[in-house]
Amino acid sequence: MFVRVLVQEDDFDVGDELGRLRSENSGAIVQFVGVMRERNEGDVVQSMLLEHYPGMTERSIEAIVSEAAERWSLHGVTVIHRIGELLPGEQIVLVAVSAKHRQAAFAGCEFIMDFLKTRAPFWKKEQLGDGSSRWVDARSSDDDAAQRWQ
Amino acid sequence: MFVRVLVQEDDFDVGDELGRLRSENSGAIVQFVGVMRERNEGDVVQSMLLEHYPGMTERSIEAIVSEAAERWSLHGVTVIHRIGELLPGEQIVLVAVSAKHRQAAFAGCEFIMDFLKTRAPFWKKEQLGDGSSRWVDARSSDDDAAQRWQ
Amino acid sequence: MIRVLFFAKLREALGTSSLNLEYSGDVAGLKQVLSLRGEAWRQVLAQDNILCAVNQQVAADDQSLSSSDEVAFFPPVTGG
Amino acid sequence: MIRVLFFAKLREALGTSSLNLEYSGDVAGLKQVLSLRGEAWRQVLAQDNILCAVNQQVAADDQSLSSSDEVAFFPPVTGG
Repeated sequence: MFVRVLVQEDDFDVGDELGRLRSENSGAIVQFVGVMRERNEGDVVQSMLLEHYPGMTERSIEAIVSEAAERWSLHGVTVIHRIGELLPGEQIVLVAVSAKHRQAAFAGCEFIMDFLKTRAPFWKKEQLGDGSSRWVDARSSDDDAAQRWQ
Repeated sequence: MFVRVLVQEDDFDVGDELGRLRSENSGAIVQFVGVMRERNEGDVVQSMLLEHYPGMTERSIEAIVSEAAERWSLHGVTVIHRIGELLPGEQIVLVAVSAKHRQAAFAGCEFIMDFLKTRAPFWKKEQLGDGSSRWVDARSSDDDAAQRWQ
Repeated sequence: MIRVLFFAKLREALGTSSLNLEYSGDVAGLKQVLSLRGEAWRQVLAQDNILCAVNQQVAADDQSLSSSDEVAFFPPVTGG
Repeated sequence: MIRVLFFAKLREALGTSSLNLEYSGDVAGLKQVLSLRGEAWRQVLAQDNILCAVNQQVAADDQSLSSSDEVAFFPPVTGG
Protein backbone atom coordinates (compact mmCIF):
# COMPACT_ATOMS: atom_id res chain seq x y z
CA MET A 1 0.00 0.00 0.00
CA PHE A 2 1.18 3.53 -0.87
CA VAL A 3 1.33 5.95 2.10
CA ARG A 4 2.71 9.49 1.96
CA VAL A 5 2.48 11.71 5.05
CA LEU A 6 4.07 15.16 5.00
CA VAL A 7 4.01 18.06 7.44
CA GLN A 8 5.57 21.05 5.75
CA GLU A 9 5.59 24.84 5.33
CA ASP A 10 5.52 24.59 1.53
CA ASP A 11 2.36 24.53 -0.54
CA PHE A 12 1.40 21.35 -2.43
CA ASP A 13 0.10 20.57 -5.93
CA VAL A 14 -3.06 18.43 -6.07
CA GLY A 15 -2.36 17.47 -9.68
CA ASP A 16 1.04 16.01 -8.77
CA GLU A 17 -0.43 14.23 -5.75
CA LEU A 18 -3.25 12.72 -7.84
CA GLY A 19 -0.65 11.49 -10.31
CA ARG A 20 1.15 9.62 -7.50
CA LEU A 21 -2.06 7.79 -6.55
CA ARG A 22 -3.37 6.97 -10.02
CA SER A 23 -3.13 3.36 -11.15
CA GLU A 24 -4.87 0.84 -13.36
CA ASN A 25 -6.18 -0.96 -10.27
CA SER A 26 -7.77 1.97 -8.48
CA GLY A 27 -11.10 3.01 -9.98
CA ALA A 28 -11.65 5.86 -7.54
CA ILE A 29 -9.62 8.70 -6.06
CA VAL A 30 -11.13 11.15 -3.58
CA GLN A 31 -9.22 14.27 -2.58
CA PHE A 32 -10.10 16.68 0.20
CA VAL A 33 -8.45 20.10 0.24
CA GLY A 34 -8.92 22.37 3.25
CA VAL A 35 -8.61 26.06 2.39
CA MET A 36 -8.10 28.99 4.75
CA ARG A 37 -11.22 31.12 4.89
CA GLU A 38 -11.02 34.89 5.18
CA ARG A 39 -13.77 35.05 7.80
CA ASN A 40 -14.11 33.05 11.01
CA GLU A 41 -16.63 33.57 13.81
CA GLY A 42 -17.73 36.74 12.02
CA ASP A 43 -14.28 38.37 11.97
CA VAL A 44 -11.87 39.08 9.13
CA VAL A 45 -8.74 36.97 9.56
CA GLN A 46 -5.55 38.43 8.06
CA SER A 47 -3.32 35.42 8.53
CA MET A 48 -3.08 32.19 10.49
CA LEU A 49 -0.17 30.58 12.29
CA LEU A 50 -0.18 26.79 12.42
CA GLU A 51 1.76 25.20 15.28
CA HIS A 52 2.26 21.45 15.68
CA TYR A 53 4.02 18.82 17.81
CA PRO A 54 6.83 17.51 15.58
CA GLY A 55 7.06 13.75 15.71
CA MET A 56 3.70 13.13 17.35
CA THR A 57 1.95 14.81 14.41
CA GLU A 58 3.36 12.36 11.88
CA ARG A 59 2.79 9.37 14.19
CA SER A 60 -0.83 10.27 14.87
CA ILE A 61 -1.57 10.82 11.17
CA GLU A 62 0.06 7.51 10.27
CA ALA A 63 -2.05 5.73 12.88
CA ILE A 64 -5.25 7.28 11.47
CA VAL A 65 -4.22 6.33 7.94
CA SER A 66 -3.50 2.71 8.96
CA GLU A 67 -6.89 2.40 10.59
CA ALA A 68 -8.67 3.75 7.50
CA ALA A 69 -6.57 1.67 5.09
CA GLU A 70 -7.46 -1.55 6.88
CA ARG A 71 -11.14 -0.71 7.36
CA TRP A 72 -11.79 0.13 3.67
CA SER A 73 -8.99 -1.78 1.88
CA LEU A 74 -7.54 1.46 0.53
CA HIS A 75 -4.87 1.29 -2.18
CA GLY A 76 -3.09 4.56 -1.40
CA VAL A 77 -3.30 7.53 0.97
CA THR A 78 -1.56 10.89 0.87
CA VAL A 79 -1.84 13.39 3.72
CA ILE A 80 -0.07 16.74 3.50
CA HIS A 81 -0.59 19.29 6.27
CA ARG A 82 0.97 22.70 6.15
CA ILE A 83 2.43 24.54 9.16
CA GLY A 84 3.68 28.08 9.73
CA GLU A 85 2.00 31.20 8.41
CA LEU A 86 -0.95 30.91 6.01
CA LEU A 87 -3.03 33.52 4.20
CA PRO A 88 -6.74 33.50 3.28
CA GLY A 89 -7.42 31.39 0.18
CA GLU A 90 -4.30 29.25 0.72
CA GLN A 91 -4.42 25.46 0.92
CA ILE A 92 -4.01 24.08 4.46
CA VAL A 93 -4.39 20.34 4.14
CA LEU A 94 -4.74 17.59 1.55
CA VAL A 95 -6.15 14.13 2.17
CA ALA A 96 -6.15 11.99 -0.97
CA VAL A 97 -7.32 8.38 -1.04
CA SER A 98 -7.41 5.75 -3.78
CA ALA A 99 -9.44 2.54 -3.73
CA LYS A 100 -11.03 0.05 -6.08
CA HIS A 101 -14.49 1.62 -5.77
CA ARG A 102 -15.80 5.04 -4.86
CA GLN A 103 -17.65 4.17 -1.63
CA ALA A 104 -14.38 3.07 0.03
CA ALA A 105 -12.48 6.11 -1.25
CA PHE A 106 -15.13 8.56 0.00
CA ALA A 107 -15.50 6.89 3.41
CA GLY A 108 -11.73 6.55 3.89
CA CYS A 109 -11.08 10.18 3.01
CA GLU A 110 -13.83 11.51 5.27
CA PHE A 111 -12.73 9.24 8.15
CA ILE A 112 -9.13 10.47 7.90
CA MET A 113 -10.24 14.12 7.85
CA ASP A 114 -12.54 13.65 10.85
CA PHE A 115 -9.76 12.10 12.96
CA LEU A 116 -7.09 14.49 11.69
CA LYS A 117 -9.30 17.29 13.06
CA THR A 118 -9.69 15.68 16.47
CA ARG A 119 -6.45 13.72 17.05
CA ALA A 120 -3.51 15.22 15.17
CA PRO A 121 -1.65 17.79 17.33
CA PHE A 122 -2.03 20.99 15.30
CA TRP A 123 -3.16 24.34 16.69
CA LYS A 124 -4.29 27.42 14.78
CA LYS A 125 -3.75 31.02 15.87
CA GLU A 126 -5.56 33.74 13.98
CA GLN A 127 -4.22 37.23 13.36
CA LEU A 128 -7.24 39.55 13.06
CA GLY A 129 -7.72 42.74 11.08
CA ASP A 130 -7.60 44.93 14.23
CA GLY A 131 -4.10 43.72 15.13
CA SER A 132 -5.21 41.28 17.84
CA SER A 133 -4.67 37.54 17.73
CA ARG A 134 -6.49 34.52 19.16
CA TRP A 135 -6.16 30.76 19.37
CA VAL A 136 -8.91 28.93 17.51
CA ASP A 137 -11.16 26.88 19.81
CA ALA A 138 -11.84 23.22 19.14
CA ARG A 139 -15.37 22.64 17.79
CA SER A 140 -17.72 20.12 19.33
CA SER A 141 -19.11 19.43 15.83
CA ASP A 142 -15.70 17.97 14.94
CA ASP A 143 -15.88 15.62 17.94
CA ASP A 144 -19.37 14.58 16.82
CA ALA A 145 -18.09 13.91 13.28
CA ALA A 146 -15.32 11.63 14.59
CA GLN A 147 -17.72 9.94 17.02
CA ARG A 148 -20.00 8.59 14.30
CA TRP A 149 -17.31 6.18 13.01
CA GLN A 150 -17.22 4.22 16.30
CA MET B 1 -22.77 29.95 -7.67
CA PHE B 2 -20.05 28.59 -9.96
CA VAL B 3 -21.13 25.67 -12.19
CA ARG B 4 -18.98 24.08 -14.88
CA VAL B 5 -20.28 21.01 -16.76
CA LEU B 6 -18.25 19.56 -19.62
CA VAL B 7 -18.63 16.41 -21.72
CA GLN B 8 -15.49 16.02 -23.79
CA GLU B 9 -13.00 13.63 -25.38
CA ASP B 10 -10.03 15.50 -23.94
CA ASP B 11 -8.42 14.70 -20.62
CA PHE B 12 -8.69 17.20 -17.73
CA ASP B 13 -6.26 18.60 -15.16
CA VAL B 14 -7.43 18.35 -11.54
CA GLY B 15 -4.97 21.06 -10.48
CA ASP B 16 -6.48 23.57 -12.90
CA GLU B 17 -9.99 22.58 -11.87
CA LEU B 18 -9.20 22.95 -8.18
CA GLY B 19 -7.80 26.42 -8.93
CA ARG B 20 -11.12 27.43 -10.50
CA LEU B 21 -13.02 26.44 -7.33
CA ARG B 22 -10.66 27.86 -4.71
CA SER B 23 -11.76 30.99 -2.90
CA GLU B 24 -11.40 32.74 0.44
CA ASN B 25 -14.98 31.83 1.30
CA SER B 26 -14.83 28.09 0.67
CA GLY B 27 -13.08 26.18 3.44
CA ALA B 28 -13.50 22.79 1.77
CA ILE B 29 -13.06 21.31 -1.68
CA VAL B 30 -13.76 17.64 -2.39
CA GLN B 31 -12.77 16.11 -5.72
CA PHE B 32 -13.72 12.70 -7.01
CA VAL B 33 -11.79 11.26 -9.96
CA GLY B 34 -13.00 8.07 -11.62
CA VAL B 35 -10.20 6.09 -13.26
CA MET B 36 -10.50 3.30 -15.81
CA ARG B 37 -9.48 0.00 -14.25
CA GLU B 38 -7.58 -2.61 -16.22
CA ARG B 39 -9.70 -5.48 -14.90
CA ASN B 40 -13.48 -5.74 -14.78
CA GLU B 41 -15.55 -8.80 -13.90
CA GLY B 42 -12.31 -10.79 -13.83
CA ASP B 43 -11.27 -9.95 -17.41
CA VAL B 44 -8.47 -7.77 -18.74
CA VAL B 45 -9.95 -4.74 -20.52
CA GLN B 46 -7.84 -3.26 -23.31
CA SER B 47 -9.87 -0.14 -23.93
CA MET B 48 -13.28 1.31 -23.31
CA LEU B 49 -15.63 3.24 -25.57
CA LEU B 50 -17.89 5.77 -23.88
CA GLU B 51 -21.08 6.66 -25.74
CA HIS B 52 -23.54 9.33 -24.58
CA TYR B 53 -26.73 11.17 -25.56
CA PRO B 54 -25.57 14.66 -26.50
CA GLY B 55 -27.80 17.33 -25.03
CA MET B 56 -29.58 15.10 -22.53
CA THR B 57 -26.25 14.31 -20.87
CA GLU B 58 -25.51 17.95 -20.06
CA ARG B 59 -29.12 18.62 -19.01
CA SER B 60 -29.25 15.66 -16.65
CA ILE B 61 -25.90 16.54 -15.05
CA GLU B 62 -26.99 20.15 -14.59
CA ALA B 63 -30.21 18.98 -12.91
CA ILE B 64 -28.25 16.76 -10.50
CA VAL B 65 -25.83 19.62 -9.75
CA SER B 66 -28.71 22.04 -9.04
CA GLU B 67 -30.31 19.60 -6.64
CA ALA B 68 -27.03 19.07 -4.74
CA ALA B 69 -26.18 22.78 -4.72
CA GLU B 70 -29.48 23.67 -3.14
CA ARG B 71 -29.49 20.82 -0.63
CA TRP B 72 -25.99 21.54 0.74
CA SER B 73 -25.53 25.26 -0.09
CA LEU B 74 -22.56 24.47 -2.30
CA HIS B 75 -20.36 27.32 -3.53
CA GLY B 76 -19.11 25.72 -6.74
CA VAL B 77 -19.39 22.47 -8.71
CA THR B 78 -17.37 21.19 -11.65
CA VAL B 79 -18.33 18.02 -13.52
CA ILE B 80 -16.20 16.82 -16.43
CA HIS B 81 -17.06 13.50 -18.08
CA ARG B 82 -15.00 12.10 -20.90
CA ILE B 83 -16.39 10.29 -23.93
CA GLY B 84 -14.85 8.30 -26.77
CA GLU B 85 -12.03 5.80 -26.35
CA LEU B 86 -10.29 5.44 -22.98
CA LEU B 87 -7.37 3.29 -21.86
CA PRO B 88 -6.69 1.62 -18.48
CA GLY B 89 -5.34 4.11 -15.92
CA GLU B 90 -6.93 7.09 -17.70
CA GLN B 91 -9.24 9.55 -15.96
CA ILE B 92 -12.93 9.10 -16.85
CA VAL B 93 -14.79 11.61 -14.72
CA LEU B 94 -14.21 14.49 -12.31
CA VAL B 95 -16.72 15.78 -9.77
CA ALA B 96 -15.34 18.69 -7.75
CA VAL B 97 -17.35 20.54 -5.11
CA SER B 98 -16.57 23.54 -2.93
CA ALA B 99 -18.47 24.59 0.19
CA LYS B 100 -17.98 26.48 3.44
CA HIS B 101 -17.43 23.30 5.48
CA ARG B 102 -16.27 19.78 4.68
CA GLN B 103 -19.46 17.87 5.52
CA ALA B 104 -21.37 19.71 2.78
CA ALA B 105 -18.56 19.28 0.25
CA PHE B 106 -18.27 15.52 0.91
CA ALA B 107 -22.02 14.91 0.82
CA GLY B 108 -22.54 17.06 -2.28
CA CYS B 109 -19.74 15.33 -4.19
CA GLU B 110 -20.93 11.83 -3.29
CA PHE B 111 -24.55 12.69 -4.13
CA ILE B 112 -23.58 14.00 -7.56
CA MET B 113 -21.50 10.87 -8.30
CA ASP B 114 -24.29 8.55 -7.18
CA PHE B 115 -26.84 10.21 -9.48
CA LEU B 116 -24.39 10.65 -12.34
CA LYS B 117 -23.99 6.86 -12.26
CA THR B 118 -27.72 6.19 -12.37
CA ARG B 119 -29.23 9.10 -14.33
CA ALA B 120 -26.78 10.60 -16.82
CA PRO B 121 -27.06 8.89 -20.24
CA PHE B 122 -23.58 7.40 -20.70
CA TRP B 123 -22.86 3.82 -21.77
CA LYS B 124 -19.56 1.94 -21.59
CA LYS B 125 -18.43 -0.71 -24.03
CA GLU B 126 -15.36 -2.75 -23.16
CA GLN B 127 -12.83 -4.12 -25.64
CA LEU B 128 -11.34 -7.27 -24.11
CA GLY B 129 -7.93 -8.83 -24.51
CA ASP B 130 -9.28 -11.70 -26.66
CA GLY B 131 -10.64 -9.30 -29.29
CA SER B 132 -14.27 -9.50 -28.17
CA SER B 133 -16.28 -6.57 -26.87
CA ARG B 134 -19.21 -6.19 -24.48
CA TRP B 135 -21.50 -3.52 -23.09
CA VAL B 136 -21.07 -2.96 -19.37
CA ASP B 137 -24.17 -3.87 -17.37
CA ALA B 138 -25.70 -1.42 -14.91
CA ARG B 139 -25.00 -2.40 -11.28
CA SER B 140 -27.74 -2.70 -8.69
CA SER B 141 -25.25 -1.42 -6.07
CA ASP B 142 -25.28 1.92 -7.93
CA ASP B 143 -29.07 2.05 -7.71
CA ASP B 144 -28.83 1.33 -3.98
CA ALA B 145 -26.26 4.12 -3.55
CA ALA B 146 -28.57 6.65 -5.22
CA GLN B 147 -31.58 5.35 -3.29
CA ARG B 148 -30.14 6.24 0.12
CA TRP B 149 -30.38 10.00 -0.57
CA GLN B 150 -34.20 9.90 -0.85
CA MET C 1 -43.01 14.05 -37.51
CA ILE C 2 -41.35 12.77 -34.37
CA ARG C 3 -37.68 11.90 -34.20
CA VAL C 4 -36.68 8.63 -32.54
CA LEU C 5 -33.15 7.92 -31.27
CA PHE C 6 -31.52 4.67 -30.12
CA PHE C 7 -28.37 4.35 -28.05
CA ALA C 8 -25.72 1.82 -27.06
CA LYS C 9 -26.79 -1.84 -27.05
CA LEU C 10 -30.19 -0.92 -28.56
CA ARG C 11 -28.63 1.05 -31.39
CA GLU C 12 -26.40 -1.91 -32.22
CA ALA C 13 -29.17 -4.52 -32.02
CA LEU C 14 -31.43 -2.47 -34.31
CA GLY C 15 -28.68 -1.26 -36.61
CA THR C 16 -30.33 2.15 -36.33
CA SER C 17 -29.30 5.29 -34.50
CA SER C 18 -32.25 7.48 -35.49
CA LEU C 19 -35.39 7.62 -37.62
CA ASN C 20 -38.25 10.03 -38.27
CA LEU C 21 -41.89 9.02 -38.44
CA GLU C 22 -45.44 10.33 -38.36
CA TYR C 23 -47.03 9.24 -35.11
CA SER C 24 -49.49 10.47 -32.55
CA GLY C 25 -50.24 8.64 -29.31
CA ASP C 26 -48.26 7.68 -26.24
CA VAL C 27 -44.86 6.03 -25.72
CA ALA C 28 -46.36 2.55 -25.31
CA GLY C 29 -48.13 2.93 -28.66
CA LEU C 30 -44.92 4.09 -30.33
CA LYS C 31 -43.18 0.94 -29.08
CA GLN C 32 -45.96 -1.18 -30.66
CA VAL C 33 -45.64 0.63 -33.97
CA LEU C 34 -41.85 0.21 -33.97
CA SER C 35 -42.16 -3.48 -33.01
CA LEU C 36 -43.86 -4.12 -36.36
CA ARG C 37 -40.59 -3.34 -38.14
CA GLY C 38 -39.29 -6.88 -37.55
CA GLU C 39 -38.29 -9.54 -35.06
CA ALA C 40 -35.22 -7.69 -33.74
CA TRP C 41 -37.39 -4.63 -33.07
CA ARG C 42 -40.08 -6.67 -31.34
CA GLN C 43 -37.54 -8.35 -29.05
CA VAL C 44 -35.57 -5.22 -28.18
CA LEU C 45 -38.64 -3.12 -27.40
CA ALA C 46 -40.18 -5.89 -25.28
CA GLN C 47 -37.26 -5.78 -22.80
CA ASP C 48 -38.60 -4.46 -19.53
CA ASN C 49 -35.46 -2.53 -18.56
CA ILE C 50 -35.27 -0.24 -21.56
CA LEU C 51 -35.60 3.44 -20.76
CA CYS C 52 -37.33 6.18 -22.70
CA ALA C 53 -36.71 9.92 -22.75
CA VAL C 54 -38.97 12.47 -24.39
CA ASN C 55 -37.29 15.75 -25.26
CA GLN C 56 -34.32 14.62 -23.17
CA GLN C 57 -36.33 14.00 -19.99
CA VAL C 58 -36.99 10.46 -18.73
CA ALA C 59 -40.58 9.52 -19.63
CA ALA C 60 -43.05 6.77 -18.73
CA ASP C 61 -44.99 4.54 -21.13
CA ASP C 62 -48.16 6.62 -20.81
CA GLN C 63 -46.56 9.92 -21.83
CA SER C 64 -48.25 11.29 -24.92
CA LEU C 65 -46.18 12.51 -27.82
CA SER C 66 -46.70 15.51 -30.06
CA SER C 67 -45.28 16.44 -33.40
CA SER C 68 -41.59 17.45 -33.37
CA ASP C 69 -40.90 15.60 -30.09
CA GLU C 70 -37.53 13.88 -29.74
CA VAL C 71 -37.96 10.37 -28.31
CA ALA C 72 -35.01 8.24 -27.24
CA PHE C 73 -34.77 4.58 -26.21
CA PHE C 74 -31.73 3.26 -24.35
CA PRO C 75 -30.54 0.66 -21.82
CA PRO C 76 -29.77 1.44 -18.13
CA VAL C 77 -26.93 3.95 -17.96
CA THR C 78 -23.36 2.98 -17.02
CA GLY C 79 -21.33 6.19 -16.90
CA GLY C 80 -19.25 7.70 -14.11
CA MET D 1 15.14 13.10 33.95
CA ILE D 2 11.86 13.47 32.09
CA ARG D 3 11.32 16.06 29.41
CA VAL D 4 8.12 18.13 29.51
CA LEU D 5 6.77 20.04 26.51
CA PHE D 6 4.02 22.65 26.26
CA PHE D 7 2.21 23.72 23.11
CA ALA D 8 0.03 26.52 21.75
CA LYS D 9 -2.09 28.41 24.31
CA LEU D 10 -0.39 26.55 27.21
CA ARG D 11 3.09 27.38 25.95
CA GLU D 12 2.14 31.04 25.74
CA ALA D 13 0.44 31.18 29.16
CA LEU D 14 3.43 29.54 30.86
CA GLY D 15 6.10 31.31 28.81
CA THR D 16 7.74 27.89 28.52
CA SER D 17 8.03 25.49 25.62
CA SER D 18 10.01 22.76 27.40
CA LEU D 19 11.76 21.86 30.63
CA ASN D 20 13.60 18.87 32.12
CA LEU D 21 13.07 17.59 35.62
CA GLU D 22 13.66 14.65 37.92
CA TYR D 23 10.32 12.99 38.64
CA SER D 24 8.84 9.62 39.25
CA GLY D 25 5.13 8.98 39.62
CA ASP D 26 2.09 9.36 37.38
CA VAL D 27 0.83 12.17 35.15
CA ALA D 28 -1.51 13.53 37.84
CA GLY D 29 1.41 13.79 40.27
CA LEU D 30 3.53 15.57 37.66
CA LYS D 31 0.77 18.16 37.23
CA GLN D 32 0.81 18.76 40.99
CA VAL D 33 4.57 19.21 41.03
CA LEU D 34 4.42 21.64 38.09
CA SER D 35 1.53 23.57 39.71
CA LEU D 36 3.87 24.58 42.52
CA ARG D 37 5.88 26.68 40.07
CA GLY D 38 3.44 29.58 40.40
CA GLU D 39 -0.09 30.85 39.98
CA ALA D 40 -0.07 30.72 36.15
CA TRP D 41 1.04 27.07 36.30
CA ARG D 42 -1.60 26.20 38.88
CA GLN D 43 -4.37 27.74 36.79
CA VAL D 44 -3.28 26.30 33.45
CA LEU D 45 -2.79 22.75 34.75
CA ALA D 46 -6.14 22.84 36.59
CA GLN D 47 -8.06 23.27 33.30
CA ASP D 48 -10.04 20.13 32.70
CA ASN D 49 -9.69 20.12 28.90
CA ILE D 50 -5.89 20.02 28.71
CA LEU D 51 -4.50 16.94 27.04
CA CYS D 52 -1.40 14.96 27.86
CA ALA D 53 0.79 12.75 25.67
CA VAL D 54 3.53 10.46 26.93
CA ASN D 55 6.12 9.56 24.33
CA GLN D 56 3.83 11.06 21.68
CA GLN D 57 0.81 8.91 22.57
CA VAL D 58 -2.25 10.39 24.30
CA ALA D 59 -2.13 9.43 27.98
CA ALA D 60 -4.48 9.52 30.98
CA ASP D 61 -3.80 11.06 34.41
CA ASP D 62 -2.97 7.70 35.96
CA GLN D 63 -0.23 6.78 33.48
CA SER D 64 3.05 6.28 35.31
CA LEU D 65 6.20 7.94 34.00
CA SER D 66 9.70 6.60 33.82
CA SER D 67 13.02 8.28 33.35
CA SER D 68 13.66 9.67 29.85
CA ASP D 69 9.94 9.84 29.02
CA GLU D 70 8.76 12.75 26.90
CA VAL D 71 5.59 14.26 28.37
CA ALA D 72 3.57 16.93 26.54
CA PHE D 73 0.66 19.09 27.67
CA PHE D 74 -1.54 20.88 25.13
CA PRO D 75 -5.06 22.20 24.48
CA PRO D 76 -7.65 20.43 22.27
CA VAL D 77 -6.31 20.23 18.71
CA THR D 78 -7.56 22.48 15.91
CA GLY D 79 -5.78 21.37 12.74
CA GLY D 80 -7.19 20.23 9.41
